[in-house]
Amino acid sequence: MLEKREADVIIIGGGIMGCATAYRLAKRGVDVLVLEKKEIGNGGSCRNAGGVRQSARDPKELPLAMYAVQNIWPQLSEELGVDVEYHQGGNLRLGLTDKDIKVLENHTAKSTKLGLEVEMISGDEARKLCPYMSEEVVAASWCPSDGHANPLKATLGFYRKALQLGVTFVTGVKVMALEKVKGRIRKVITDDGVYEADQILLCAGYESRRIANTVGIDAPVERQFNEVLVTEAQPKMFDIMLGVAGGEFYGHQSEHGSFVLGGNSGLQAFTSNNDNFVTNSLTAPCISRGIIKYFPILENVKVVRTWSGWYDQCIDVLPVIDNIKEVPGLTVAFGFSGHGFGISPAVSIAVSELMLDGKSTTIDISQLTYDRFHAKG
Amino acid sequence: MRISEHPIIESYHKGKQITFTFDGKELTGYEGDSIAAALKAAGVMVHRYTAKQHKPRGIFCAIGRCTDCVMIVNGVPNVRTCVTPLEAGMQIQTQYGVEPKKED
Amino acid sequence: MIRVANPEPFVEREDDDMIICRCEEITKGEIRRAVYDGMRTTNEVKRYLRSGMGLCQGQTCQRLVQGIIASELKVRPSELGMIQGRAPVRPVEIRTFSKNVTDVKED
Amino acid sequence: MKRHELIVIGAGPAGLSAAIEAKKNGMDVIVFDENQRPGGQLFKQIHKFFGSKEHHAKTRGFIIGQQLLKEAEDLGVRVELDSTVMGIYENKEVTVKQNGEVHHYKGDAIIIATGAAENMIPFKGWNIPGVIGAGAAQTMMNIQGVQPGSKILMVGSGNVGLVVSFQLLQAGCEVAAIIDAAPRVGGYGVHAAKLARTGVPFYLSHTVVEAKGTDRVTGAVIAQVDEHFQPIPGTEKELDVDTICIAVGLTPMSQLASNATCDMELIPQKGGHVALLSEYGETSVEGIYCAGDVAGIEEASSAMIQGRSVASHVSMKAGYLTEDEFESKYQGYQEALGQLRQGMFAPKNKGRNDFTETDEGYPISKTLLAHGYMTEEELSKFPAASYQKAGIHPVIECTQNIPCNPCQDACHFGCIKVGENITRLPAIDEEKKCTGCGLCVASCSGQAIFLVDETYEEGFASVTFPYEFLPMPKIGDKGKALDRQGKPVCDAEIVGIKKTPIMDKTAVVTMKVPLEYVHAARFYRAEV
Repeated sequence: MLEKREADVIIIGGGIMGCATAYRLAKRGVDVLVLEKKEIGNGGSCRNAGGVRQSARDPKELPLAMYAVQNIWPQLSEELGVDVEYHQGGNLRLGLTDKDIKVLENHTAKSTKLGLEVEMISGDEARKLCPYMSEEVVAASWCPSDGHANPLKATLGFYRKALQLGVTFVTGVKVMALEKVKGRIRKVITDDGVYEADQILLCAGYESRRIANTVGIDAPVERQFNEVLVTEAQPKMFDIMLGVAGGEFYGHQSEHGSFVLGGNSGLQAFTSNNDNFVTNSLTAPCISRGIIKYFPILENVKVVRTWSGWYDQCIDVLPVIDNIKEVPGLTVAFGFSGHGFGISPAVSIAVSELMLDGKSTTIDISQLTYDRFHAKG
Repeated sequence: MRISEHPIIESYHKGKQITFTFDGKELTGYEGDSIAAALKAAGVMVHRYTAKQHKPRGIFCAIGRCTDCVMIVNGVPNVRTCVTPLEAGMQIQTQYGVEPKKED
Repeated sequence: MIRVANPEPFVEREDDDMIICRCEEITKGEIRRAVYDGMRTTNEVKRYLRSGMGLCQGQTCQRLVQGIIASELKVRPSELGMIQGRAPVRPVEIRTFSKNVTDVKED
Repeated sequence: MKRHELIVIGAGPAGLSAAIEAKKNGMDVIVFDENQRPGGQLFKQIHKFFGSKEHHAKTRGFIIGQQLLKEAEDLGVRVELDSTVMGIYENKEVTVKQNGEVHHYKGDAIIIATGAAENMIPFKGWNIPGVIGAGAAQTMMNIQGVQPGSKILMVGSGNVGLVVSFQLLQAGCEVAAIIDAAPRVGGYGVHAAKLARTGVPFYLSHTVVEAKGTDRVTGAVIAQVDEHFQPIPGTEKELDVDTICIAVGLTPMSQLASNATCDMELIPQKGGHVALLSEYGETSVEGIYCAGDVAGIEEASSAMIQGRSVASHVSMKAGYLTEDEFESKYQGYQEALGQLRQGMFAPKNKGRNDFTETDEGYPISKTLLAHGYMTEEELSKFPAASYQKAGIHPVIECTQNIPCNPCQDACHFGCIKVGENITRLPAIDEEKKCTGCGLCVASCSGQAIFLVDETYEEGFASVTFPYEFLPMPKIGDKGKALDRQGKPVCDAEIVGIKKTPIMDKTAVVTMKVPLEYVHAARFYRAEV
C-alpha cells in the first residue's frame, strides 16, 4: 500500500486555500502533502455563493481581491483545465432605504480611494443593468469588474491540477495537534498517526483555531453558520453578482441557469445540530421573502435544495495570513470570514511566497498579520 | 390509447371531458387525468428537449420523482406533468432546455 | 485515503457517451473521467460534474453514479458516501417558501 | 407551532397502518402525503396479494387500499393529502407544502413511511421517450386508464416485472418478451407461469443493449450476457416494440431520513441507502422511525405489519400502551412478519440463487427458472401437481415455498392443506371430496390451481383454469387449448364459466379437450 508520511510542506485543510496553495508550491517544485479531515472542499470552499467581488471589501484585503480579479480569474479556467465558470458581470449592491444608501455610499467611498472603479447609481440606472428588479430598489453601488465563479469547480479544479503536479492528498484524516521539534514546527499528530514536514500551512477554516491552539497560537476567530438555497435552472437572465445593503440575500445566477442565493434568518446559528449541516426551517422562507422583495419575477421559480456551511469569522472580519514567528515553519491562512472564495487564487500566491520566500512580494498582505489584534482602548 | 374496458378495473374515476392546448393545438382530456396521461392518450410522446444535447424526453417514472416529463404549463417551465392534474383551458408547451421554443 | 495522480493515461470506452444523470445530462465517460481526475467520493463527483444536482436531486442516478465510481475505483459502493438528503425533498416555489406559517391555527 | 403526538409521512400501506395503530391506541396522529389520493402504490396493484388471510391474501391491492382507508376514516385518522413534506428539522419539526404555503409542524414522534423509488439501468437510448419504469406503466394503465404502449419489452423478471407484465396483458397490450440478465426468473414461479401460458417468451441471461428510435422507441435490441453480465457479441436480437419497461428493483426513498441526520448505510439486502434502525424501527435520532419500503425493500403485506409494529412502540413510549401491552402486540406483529419472511424468497435470501429443492425436498423446476413454465416431467415430482383420481379434482402447480395459503381456506371441504407454516406447498387430502366449485381456482393469487376431470366425456377431459382477460369467452366458444408455454396443443370448447362476487373478477373457465391433452392444456385462446 502506498504511503507517504513526510514532505517538504504539509498543508492542513483540503479546501480551496489548501488546494490552490498546494498547486502553487508544487509548481515551484516543492514536495507537498495535503491532509483533509473529510472530502476535498467539504467546508466553506464548496459551501459559498461564488462571489468574486472587490466592492464592499475592507481596504486591508482589497489588494488580494483586485489582484485576483485583474490577474488570475480571467485565465483561471485555462490555467486549470477546468471551466470554473467565471463571469465578470459586475456587482450590484442594492438599497431600498435611506439607511441602505448610507451603507452603500460609505463602502463606495472607501473602495474608490483605493483605486477600485465603483460608483453609486440610481434605482432606475440599476434597473437598466438588471431589468428584473422591483421598483422598490432606490439606489445601488455598481462595480463593473466584479463577478462570480463556480466554487465547486474552482476548488476541485485546483485539487486536480495539484494532483497532476505530484501533490499527495490524504483524506479522512483528522489533525489532533501540531508539535515542534528543536524549536521548529515538525510534526502533525493525527488520528491516523504522525506526519512530518519542514513547513506546515494551516488553512483548515474554523478548525484552524483548535489546531493552532496546540502550539499556543490563537486568533479571535469563531465559526458562523450560513445557509444558501439553490433553484432550478432558469433561462439566462443576468450575469451580475447581487448583494443587498439590508443583508436579506446575496448570490447570482449560475452558468447552469440556477440561482444560488444565500441569506440568513438570524436564527440559523442557534440550531444545536449544526455539525451535521442541518438547515433552519425558517431561513429559506426568510431568504425567499427577501428575493421576492427585490426580484418579484422569481416568485414561481422552484427551490431544489438548501444547504448550509460554516465560515470562520474573524473579529475584524478579515483573514489572518502570516508566517508565525513564534513557531518557525508554521504559516497560517484562516479567518476568511465568509468572503475568502473570491480572493483564494491570490491568497495562494501570497501564501506560497510567504512560505518559500519569507514574504509576500506580489501582493500586499501586510495588514493581515497574526499580531494585529489588540485590546480596545 | 385509452383503455375502454378492463377485466378488473371497473372505472377510472374520470370526470367530464375538457379541452386544453398542446403547442397551440387543441386537445381533449378528462378531469382526473394527469397532464402526462392526457398527452399520452393523445399520442404525444415528446415532452421536452434537453438543454445540453437537445434530446427528446417523455414520461419515465410517472410518479413525480424523475422530473423527466416536465413541460411548460401556463407559462411556467419545469412542471412535472405526471403529477399535475389536467385542467380545462391549460396551455401546455413542449419545453426546450428550460424555455418554450424560440420563434425562428 | 491516499490520493495521487493516476500515472496511466485515461482509457475511453465504447459506452462512454451513455447518459447517466438524466437531469444534467452527465455521461458515463464524464464520470469515469472525473474519477480519473481525482474525484473519489459520490459528493466530489457530484460537485465536479453536477451529477445529481438537477431537478430530481439524484433520485434516479445516485445509484448508477456510485456504481460507476465503485467499479472505476474497484471498491464497494457503500464506501463512497452518499448524497446528503436536503430540504426541500421536492422542488418548491420561492413564493411558497416565502409564505410560511408557524402559528397554531384552530382546526 | 402545530404539534401532534405522531406525524406519519406517507399514506401508503406502512404509513396508513401505522396511523391506524397509533390512533387505536389513543394517540393524536396526523398523516401527510404528497399525492392527491392516499394509498401509496396500493391503488396500482390490481392483482391478488399473497400471504395469509390475516395479511389480506387473495385480496387485490387496490381493495386492500380501500379497506385501509376506510379503517383509517372510521377511526378518524387525519390524512392530509396534497401535502408534501419538504424537510425534517431539529426537534422533530417538519415543514409541509400545503395550499401554496409552507406549514411548520412538530411531532413528539415521526414515522417516515415514504416507500421506494424504482431502480433504473442505463443502456444506449434509455432516454428516448417510450423507455419507462414499470411503476410508470402501472400508473398509466391502472390509475389513468391509458395504455403505456402497444408492444412492450419488459426488462426484469422479479415480481414487479412479472406482475406488471400480466397487468399489461390485462390492459390490452402485447408483451413481446420478458428479459432478465440473471440466469433465473427472479420472481415467483407462479407469476411467470401465468404469463408463459399466454405465450409471452422469457429470455433469461439477456439484457437490453439498445433502444432504437429518435423521438420514440421503435424497437429494442437484446443480447445474451456472459457470467459477468456482459453482452455476448453476435447474440443480438431486435424486437419490434414501442415501449421498454424497466423493472429492476426498488430503492428505499430515504432522503428524508438522511435530511433528518439519521445515521445511514448502504445495505444491498435492503435495496439501498437506509437509516440504521433499532429492532423497533427507531433511527439514530430519538423519536424518528422508519417503516415499510423506506426501511428496506419488502412488499406491501410486510409494510402494513411493520407500520403497526413501529406505531405500537411509539404508542408505548407516549404512554398509551403499557410495556406489557406493547410486548404482546410486538410479539404478534413479529410472528406475522416472520411468517411472511420465510421461504426461498425471504428478504434474507435476496440474491441467493442456489436453491435446488423445496423445503419438502422436491426438485425445483429448472425450466420454470429458465423459461417461466414447467414441463410435465418436472411437475410429476410434485404430488399436488400430478394428483389423479376419477372425477373432478384439483391439480396444484405451486412448486416454490411462497408465503401464501388462501387455497387452504378456499375449499369448504378441506381438500387443500398448507398448515401452520404458510410457505409450505399445498397438499391435497385425498379423503376429501372435490365438488368442482372452483373457489380454490379463483383464490390462488398465483393462478396455479386447476381442476381436471379425466372422465368428463368419452374421450374428452375438462380443464378448469382462472381467467382474467377480456373478452371473456362464452359457453360454446371454440378455440385452441394452449400448453404451459402458450403453444396451441389441441382444439378446445368452452363448457363452463363461473364468475361470482367471492371470486372477485377471476373467472373460472372450463374447457373441454381431447383426453390425451388433459395434462398439457392449461389455457385457452379464442379462434380468430
